[in-house]
Amino acid sequence: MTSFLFGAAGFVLAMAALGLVVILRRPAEVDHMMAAQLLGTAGVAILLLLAAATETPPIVDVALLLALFAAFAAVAFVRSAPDRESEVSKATSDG
Amino acid sequence: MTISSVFNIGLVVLILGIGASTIAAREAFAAVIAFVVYGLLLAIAWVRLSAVDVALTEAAIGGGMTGMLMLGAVARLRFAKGNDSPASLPARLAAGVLCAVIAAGLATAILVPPEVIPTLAPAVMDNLAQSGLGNPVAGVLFVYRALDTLLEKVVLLLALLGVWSLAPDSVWGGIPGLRVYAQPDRTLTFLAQLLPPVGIVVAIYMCWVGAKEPGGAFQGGTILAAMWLLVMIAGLQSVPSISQPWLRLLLVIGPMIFLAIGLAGFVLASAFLAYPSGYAKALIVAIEFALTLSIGVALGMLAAGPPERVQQP
Amino acid sequence: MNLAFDIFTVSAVSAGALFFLAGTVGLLRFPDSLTRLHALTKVDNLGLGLVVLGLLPQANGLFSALKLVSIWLLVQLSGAIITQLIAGAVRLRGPHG
Amino acid sequence: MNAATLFGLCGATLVGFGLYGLVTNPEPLRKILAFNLLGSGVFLVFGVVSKRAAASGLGGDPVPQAMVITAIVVAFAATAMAIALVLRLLQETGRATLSSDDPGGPDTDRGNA
Repeated sequence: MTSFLFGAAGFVLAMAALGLVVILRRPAEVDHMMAAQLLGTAGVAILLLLAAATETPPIVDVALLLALFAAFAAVAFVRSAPDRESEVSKATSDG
Repeated sequence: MTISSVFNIGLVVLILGIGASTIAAREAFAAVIAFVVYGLLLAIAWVRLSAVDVALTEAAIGGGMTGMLMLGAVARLRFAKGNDSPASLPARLAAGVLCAVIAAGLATAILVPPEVIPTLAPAVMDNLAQSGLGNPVAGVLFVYRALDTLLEKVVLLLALLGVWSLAPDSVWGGIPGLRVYAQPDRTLTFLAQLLPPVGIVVAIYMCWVGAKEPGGAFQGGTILAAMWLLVMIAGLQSVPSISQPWLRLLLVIGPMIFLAIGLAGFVLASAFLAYPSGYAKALIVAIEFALTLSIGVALGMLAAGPPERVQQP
Repeated sequence: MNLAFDIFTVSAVSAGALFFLAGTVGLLRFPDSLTRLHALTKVDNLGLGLVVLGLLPQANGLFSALKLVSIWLLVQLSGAIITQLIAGAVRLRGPHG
Repeated sequence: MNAATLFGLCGATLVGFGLYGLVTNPEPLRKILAFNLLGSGVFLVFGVVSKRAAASGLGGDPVPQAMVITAIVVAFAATAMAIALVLRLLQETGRATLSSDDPGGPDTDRGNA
């Protein structure tokens, strides 16, 4: 059972890695914003599988925090990439 | 080769790849996003090193808070291109060789472990029972190295003072220039109403469970800070001006209680920061709760940045 | 009984892993940001749900099982809202912004 | 190779990456980022020290772990301070650069006005 759970965690990690490479290589910034989302689900799945595989229940808490902060990071991503017109007008108006 | 070491190797390769892309990325925005991903991945690495307490801290601070801080800076620096020219190719090569030498030196130190590996783990475990705690890391933080932990809170406050002192004189005591959404966004408002209650429960749980299992004031405080920032970013709560008395009280209450209990140790126990026997756990839990609040407010204000405008009357 | 639990775990976790595979294929193959977002969130959340379902029999005690389910609910809810936010950014900036 | 050594080598490589980025990248924000990468590499090496010293039924020595937790929080405080400095530099000079040459840029006297 342990090695099956490890294998499943490794498989999900490989999928997440592939997804991350694809996302981070695309030129559009909106694609980059999906990275936190991807780790929010795949990272949680990996951690839950590891918690079961190593029989260490506190790892579930790490998964909980990862879910929470992935959402927080995603908000920060969207916030820091606003529409361009308002940014330009702001940059020229203050000073 | 067992399946768990295959997992470890895959994780290390991914971490190194993402780490390299934070350095190599052309755009600062892409680099910071890669850094957030890197922080979240590093939490998994800490789990593999059996350091769940560190994993919690890394997921919260390395992934969430540092990322949010840097993304705010990226948004501001986006149109302020400095006219720096990148280093020339020979300089890059020389730097690369030098860095490779340093990394190789560190790697050698890791590959050749000392004959007798120094450890304080048995000493910690022998004395942990006296403190009434079940989590050895919390034991180290609040019993054996309590002075470090206390001073670290002071460092947080000093850093905050440093950030605040960067404000121009005219806006001292004003409102931090945290970027908030100008027009209310209904989706974000919903998230900012949904997530904080969950986060506060998790923060209290972290703080409470920290005595027995991985968790504690740092992790709880970081969650509180993140939830507070989320509420402020969504515009549900205005950013407080830094001269608010309640804000300053919350900032110092944790270190003050810690210090007071530490000084009481002179009278009630034998030394500074010594806990009277039998009350150690209760006192530590009290300190942790106060610290959670103070850390939360300090981290939130650090992320919000120096004051930039004065309060409108 | 234990064997039945283990078979359940293996099948549910495998199905979950398959959904993660499908999500990544979608990320690779779909033509624009909005459809990729769709693949990422819907499919991966289902994958996580199946993994959680599969791990339920392995959890020791009702409390741990409840915690697993609530983590899934948290990811589900926050994921849905975050997707909405990113989609809003796509609409504002165009698919190549 | 056991897990501790593997992650130790990962930490050593990250220190190398971080140092390289710190030295070669001219943008201040990227330097801060690289410094954080360097720091996390050092923390990982510390984690290896902890993992190797596992005893008394623990997964690792709690003393280095406690120190790393402290270090992560302090590193965050330092990062916040550094970013505030860069933003203040931008406010004062209109540019965010560490190079001292080229004082006559088009918008150097913007901030003090």
